[in-house]
Amino acid sequence: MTVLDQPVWHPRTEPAPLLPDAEPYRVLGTPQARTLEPGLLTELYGRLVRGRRYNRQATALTKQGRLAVYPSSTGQEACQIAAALALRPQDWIFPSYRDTLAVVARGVDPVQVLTLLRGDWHSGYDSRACHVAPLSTPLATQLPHAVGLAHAARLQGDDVVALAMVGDGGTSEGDFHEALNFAAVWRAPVVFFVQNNGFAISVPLAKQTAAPSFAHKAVGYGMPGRLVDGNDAAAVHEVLTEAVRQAREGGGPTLVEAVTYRIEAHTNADDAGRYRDDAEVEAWRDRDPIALLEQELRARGLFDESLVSEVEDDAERMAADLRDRMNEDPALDPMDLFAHVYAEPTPQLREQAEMLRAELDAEAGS
Amino acid sequence: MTVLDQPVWHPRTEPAPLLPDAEPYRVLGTPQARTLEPGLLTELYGRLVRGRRYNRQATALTKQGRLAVYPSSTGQEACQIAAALALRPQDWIFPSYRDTLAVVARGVDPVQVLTLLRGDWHSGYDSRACHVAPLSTPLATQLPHAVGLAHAARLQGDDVVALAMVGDGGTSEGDFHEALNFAAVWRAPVVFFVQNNGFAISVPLAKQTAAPSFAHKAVGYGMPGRLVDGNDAAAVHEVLTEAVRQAREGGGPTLVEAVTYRIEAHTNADDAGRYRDDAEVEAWRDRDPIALLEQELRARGLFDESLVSEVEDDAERMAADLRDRMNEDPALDPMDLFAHVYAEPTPQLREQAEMLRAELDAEAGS
Amino acid sequence: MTTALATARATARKPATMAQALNRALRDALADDPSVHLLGEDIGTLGGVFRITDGLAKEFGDSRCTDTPLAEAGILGTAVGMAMYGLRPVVEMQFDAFAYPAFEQLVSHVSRMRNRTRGELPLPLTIRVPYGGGIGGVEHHSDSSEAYYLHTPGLHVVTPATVADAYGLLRAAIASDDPVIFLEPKRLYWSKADWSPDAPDEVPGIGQAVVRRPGRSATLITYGPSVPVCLEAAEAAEADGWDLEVLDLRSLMPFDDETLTASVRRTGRAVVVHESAGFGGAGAEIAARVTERCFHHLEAPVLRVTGFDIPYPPPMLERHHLPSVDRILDAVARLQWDEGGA
Amino acid sequence: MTTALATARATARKPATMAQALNRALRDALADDPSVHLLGEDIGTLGGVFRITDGLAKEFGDSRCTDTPLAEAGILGTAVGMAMYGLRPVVEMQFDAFAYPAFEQLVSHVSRMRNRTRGELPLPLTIRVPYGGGIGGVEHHSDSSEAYYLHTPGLHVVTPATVADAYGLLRAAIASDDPVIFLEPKRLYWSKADWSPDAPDEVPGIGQAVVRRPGRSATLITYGPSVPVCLEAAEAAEADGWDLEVLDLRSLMPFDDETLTASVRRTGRAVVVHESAGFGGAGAEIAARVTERCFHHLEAPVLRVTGFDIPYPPPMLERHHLPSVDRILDAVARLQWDEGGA
Ligand SMILES: Cc1ncc(C[n+]2csc(CCOP(=O)(O)OP(=O)(O)O)c2C)c(N)n1
Ligand SMILES: Cc1ncc(C[n+]2csc(CCOP(=O)(O)OP(=O)(O)O)c2C)c(N)n1
Ligand SMILES: [Mg+2]
Ligand SMILES: [Mg+2]
Repeated sequence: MTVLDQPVWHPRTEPAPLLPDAEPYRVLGTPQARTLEPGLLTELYGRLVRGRRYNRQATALTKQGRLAVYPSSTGQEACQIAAALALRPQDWIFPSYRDTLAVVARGVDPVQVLTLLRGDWHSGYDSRACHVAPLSTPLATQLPHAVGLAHAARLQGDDVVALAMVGDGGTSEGDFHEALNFAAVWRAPVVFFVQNNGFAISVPLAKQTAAPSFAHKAVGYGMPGRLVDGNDAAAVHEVLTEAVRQAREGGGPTLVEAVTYRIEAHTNADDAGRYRDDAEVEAWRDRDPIALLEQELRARGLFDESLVSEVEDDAERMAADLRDRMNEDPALDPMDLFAHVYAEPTPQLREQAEMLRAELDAEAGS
Repeated sequence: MTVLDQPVWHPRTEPAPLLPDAEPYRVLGTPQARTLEPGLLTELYGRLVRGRRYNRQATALTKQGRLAVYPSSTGQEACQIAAALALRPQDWIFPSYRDTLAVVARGVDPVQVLTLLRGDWHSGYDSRACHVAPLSTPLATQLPHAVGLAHAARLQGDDVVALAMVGDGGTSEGDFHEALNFAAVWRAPVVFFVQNNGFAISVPLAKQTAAPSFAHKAVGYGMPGRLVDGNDAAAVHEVLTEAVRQAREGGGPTLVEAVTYRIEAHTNADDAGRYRDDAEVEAWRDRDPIALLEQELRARGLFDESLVSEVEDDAERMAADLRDRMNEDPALDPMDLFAHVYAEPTPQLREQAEMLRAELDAEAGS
Repeated sequence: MTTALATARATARKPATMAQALNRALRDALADDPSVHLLGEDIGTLGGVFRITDGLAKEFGDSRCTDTPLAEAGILGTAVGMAMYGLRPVVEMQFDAFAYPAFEQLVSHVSRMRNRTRGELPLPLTIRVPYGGGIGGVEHHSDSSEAYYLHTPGLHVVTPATVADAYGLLRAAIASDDPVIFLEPKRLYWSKADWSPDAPDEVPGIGQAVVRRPGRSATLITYGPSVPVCLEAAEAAEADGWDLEVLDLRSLMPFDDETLTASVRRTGRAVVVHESAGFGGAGAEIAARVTERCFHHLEAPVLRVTGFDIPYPPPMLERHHLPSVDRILDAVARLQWDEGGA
Repeated sequence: MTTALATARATARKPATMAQALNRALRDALADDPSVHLLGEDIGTLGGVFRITDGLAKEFGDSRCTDTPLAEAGILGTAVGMAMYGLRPVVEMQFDAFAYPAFEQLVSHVSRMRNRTRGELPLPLTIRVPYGGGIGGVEHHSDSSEAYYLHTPGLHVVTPATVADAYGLLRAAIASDDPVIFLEPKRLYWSKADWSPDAPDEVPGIGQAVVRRPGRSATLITYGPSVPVCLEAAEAAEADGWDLEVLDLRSLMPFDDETLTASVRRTGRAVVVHESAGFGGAGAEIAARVTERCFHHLEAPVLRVTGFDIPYPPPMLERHHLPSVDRILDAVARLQWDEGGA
């Protein structure tokens, strides 16, 4: 089936959307949580623990000089894991620099994921093969890409959803607005996922927006907006899965805001003590996404020694493997600088490559 | 009084805004209209008639080669006049290329207003003196200027409101989003005024947005949104005046959408027959802003011969004066090309100016 | 890489405008390749403000020739996503100055995606930008922005000056697996020539300059809207005894050093002509590299005739800004004819 | 227009970094002129990611040193409005590549507002842009974008290479009634010199190049982050018997033709050095205009040592991209010493 000959927009006559809920949607700790599959809860738990371990290991690698920089998603693991789990293999994810964990959870080799932050190349995995766009550094610029890709897939008659990730700060960029508008007008199968972690580097939410929530922005594009507790893995998982389903079924884009908190500094290079109190961080630890899951598992009698040790062994294995492989120096060929600028190097680049080749030969010879 | 030492943003704890009305706000033809001052009604009527005459005259000037191009606001006169009347002398207006009539209604010399479109210079009036920003051609780019100016005035303790005008098409630009967000976060005294005339050149509303209305976009910025019938001069006047008052009183920005219709082609150079039916245009003539006012005046017994002839004489005088003065060739000095690029010309520009001077002297001599 | 097939011409040549040739190039590309998709403002029902996409939405449907919302970064950004999925988007920017909102997408993504992903995500994207002045446009409608693009590694930048090149270069741009900035000289849209889309020897590849008029005294190096001006200057120069070669670059990146160097080595003198501001303009690069490569053949420094270093003037003054035949001849006269031989 | 007052130095010089000098310049400007307002991302409580605005929000309040929402076009666009009202905004773009979203505001408004309004609405705006590589930054954190700016009429473009110039040029930029792009070489932020803000002879005006090292054999023409590299090259060249002059442009627009021309006429040879891609870079303009003005004094073509025409490399490869002492010496060696005299 193809939609080639249908108009790709819909008329502006839909009923006015409802305002999103004023309070973030929660599942863990509510009666509804009791209906969740035990398998889902233990899987989420295992992945979150593993995710946190990954964040810890990556941060350690910066101290050992093995990573140029690392923006940790500690505290945001529920968002990261839920984003990966909500997607099917054919779906695409458009991550930003902080979303390495989501990409790893999707199954991409962690070493390849860290290529950008290690500094050996700009992107380390094959985007086409794993359906993961390169980690985006310029904020919000990846959002229109997600819309275009989802639109293209729909035009081709393919069942593909794009999940586009952005931070609270990134929502202020013009690209955020343009992407949401194009998606709504084209009714593209996209899910916009805002991780509101309270800060854009040092800038707190109150200086970023006066909106009641980012989910409320959906109203102005004529799309549904959902506000969810970003530390409640079950809730984020449910809301994203539902948004993906809706997109697949032709229901168009959804804007999801997950309210969470950046526990670490912006990156290892940042000093969060300059702009926020430890007390605030401590307060958020009470709503730690792993602790919330643990409570639920305990309440359901699913939390036991064997789960814990299995999960921790798994996390340690991943961490050890990551550490070992990141400690190897990547093999780099300076001539690659010229290899992929164009399909064929221009005469100008050929000249320049020759010059570098001669220098390298001289270096090697001397 | 100055706000210098207060934080210029407010926290994100306000109650969630209400959704704007689903139907545009109307006054003419409703019982409320009966309470309006007769003076206001006759003034609006006179100004609208004069405004339409101005549009007609300007269009005629394009045919005579006296204007390079003219984007007519015929059909949108109620919006244009109300925008001008809602402001006090110290307030600023940020018009786009279609808003020449609002600028004229504000009291700027019509010949100076047409400078851009005549082609003798890029802007013809003294913006600082009349508090009118240059007509903006790049869409939506003037909106952040309005926010910055209003913010600056507020920081200086001055009582100044900025009215920022944009079309339905312009709302899709990133600058629209960024301007509204800055205004909301800074609580700047700005009124954003969207004239939704159904088209961006040939592109109809349904391809521009999927929102229930542009007023609904206000929700996502945490500011009030108002939807108003743009052909009802009394309603637009009331809504804008109210929004300006609120901005003055520290209530922050408002987003106003006026639903109207572009009766003429995009400009004289455009052929609207390629993309819309005459029937649609005819249907909108039933809601002609001048006719709506006339009906109200008749109902109130205020519409008589003397009003009509006074108004028409006034409009004809304006038109004749405009025609006569636009028929004079503007005095141009090519050396002006170098006069205002910088406060002081660079050595490079001095060289280039000398070259042109020599050419002009040679031309004059030969 | 000219596809200069020596086949017989199938169709008789007929007078056509550059606008018509561009329209035909888009039509043929859409017909030949289902992955080609056009995006832009007013390109659908209206057929574009310059009518370059006239009739295409009707023939190929709204999904192949799409009127987008009014947001240039959004247009280019979504086109990037479409290209990532394997489509071949052709974007229209309505006017030169209205491409600036898309600058970040262009520089940070379009030009770098292939390199970023080691070739895994090439972006076969064409960005059509009507450019240049001389049409009496009000502010922001007459910019020449090529210098911004040619300085951005990862982009190709081409611009036709003839009806045949308009067709051939646009087909080549769309067929290219790299992003191409396709600059259309507005004031040549209505220029005419006898032309047939089926004449294959008229399909130039990207990266090849062409000698439009051979000559021995000096080389006028130019491109796009200034090509006809230079040809006119060369005609006029004959009266003064100068036999000027006119070289049309066609492609600013890749750059055809070979053709250019050969010409200037032969003539020993050169003037670069373009509309955009001279300071840091394309002419600076051209003059610098010609000098690097032809230093000992040069009888005089390479001179530049360009727009002034000012914002583009209002319509009533633009003629004073644009490179004119007289200014070109003045520059030729300053090529130190006393010291070297013509 | 140096304010080279011959007054006694009030304060002793102390070691200071360029970052400290910039911070001091902002502080003094805020203190001296209530119309100066700083805008940017993270410039308030944090003091900027490079700490250039450290302490200023605390000292002058949030309204004078404002953390804006995260939107560069919005920052520059609101700064334009503030300048229209008579303020003197100083904008920080967090990194070079993150200035691109503001490109339309820059080109279509910042550079043209004065001209558009015949001088009625000047925009006394300073745009601070940390630029250049060599700091191991990941993609988008090491661009050199000066060529885009210097080709945009209506902008001034300056870049300091020393601690004293950082202070003096930034004060001059903020005091200027025209918009100034103030390019801060990131990797020189932590470079140190003995310096006092009260030494008035160290306050250069905008538009003046300076000879950093006199020499007779050839001129190295450079600016910003490449100045120390050229000085090092000049030292190294002594061993080979070359006495190189090093010229720091400081201002790319306006351009100091006088100083440059005098130097090259004297030395007869020149190499231009900068980090950004060579094609269409600042070096093209410099080489072209030096050649136009010094043709008969040149023993060899002006050569360029620049970054390659590639997207900026990842940290582990950047050293292969940046102009190095060796590459500069290689270029010097190619200045045809056999044919002319040293
Ligand atoms: C266009 C752009 N401007 C500025 C930056 C510099 N920068 C990097 S991260 C960041 C803050 C982002 O905050 P947010 O979007 O909330 O994401 P978070 O870091 O909290 O995940 C900034 C300003 C950038 N990367 N891109
Ligand atoms: C940034 C930018 N992109 C494109 C254009 C070309 N253009 C001029 S008017 C117009 C349509 C504007 O529509 P709308 O905002 O609805 O205003 P209206 O003309 O209806 O008053 C377009 C696309 C422009 N002026 N600026
Ligand atoms: Mg954040
Ligand atoms: Mg409109």
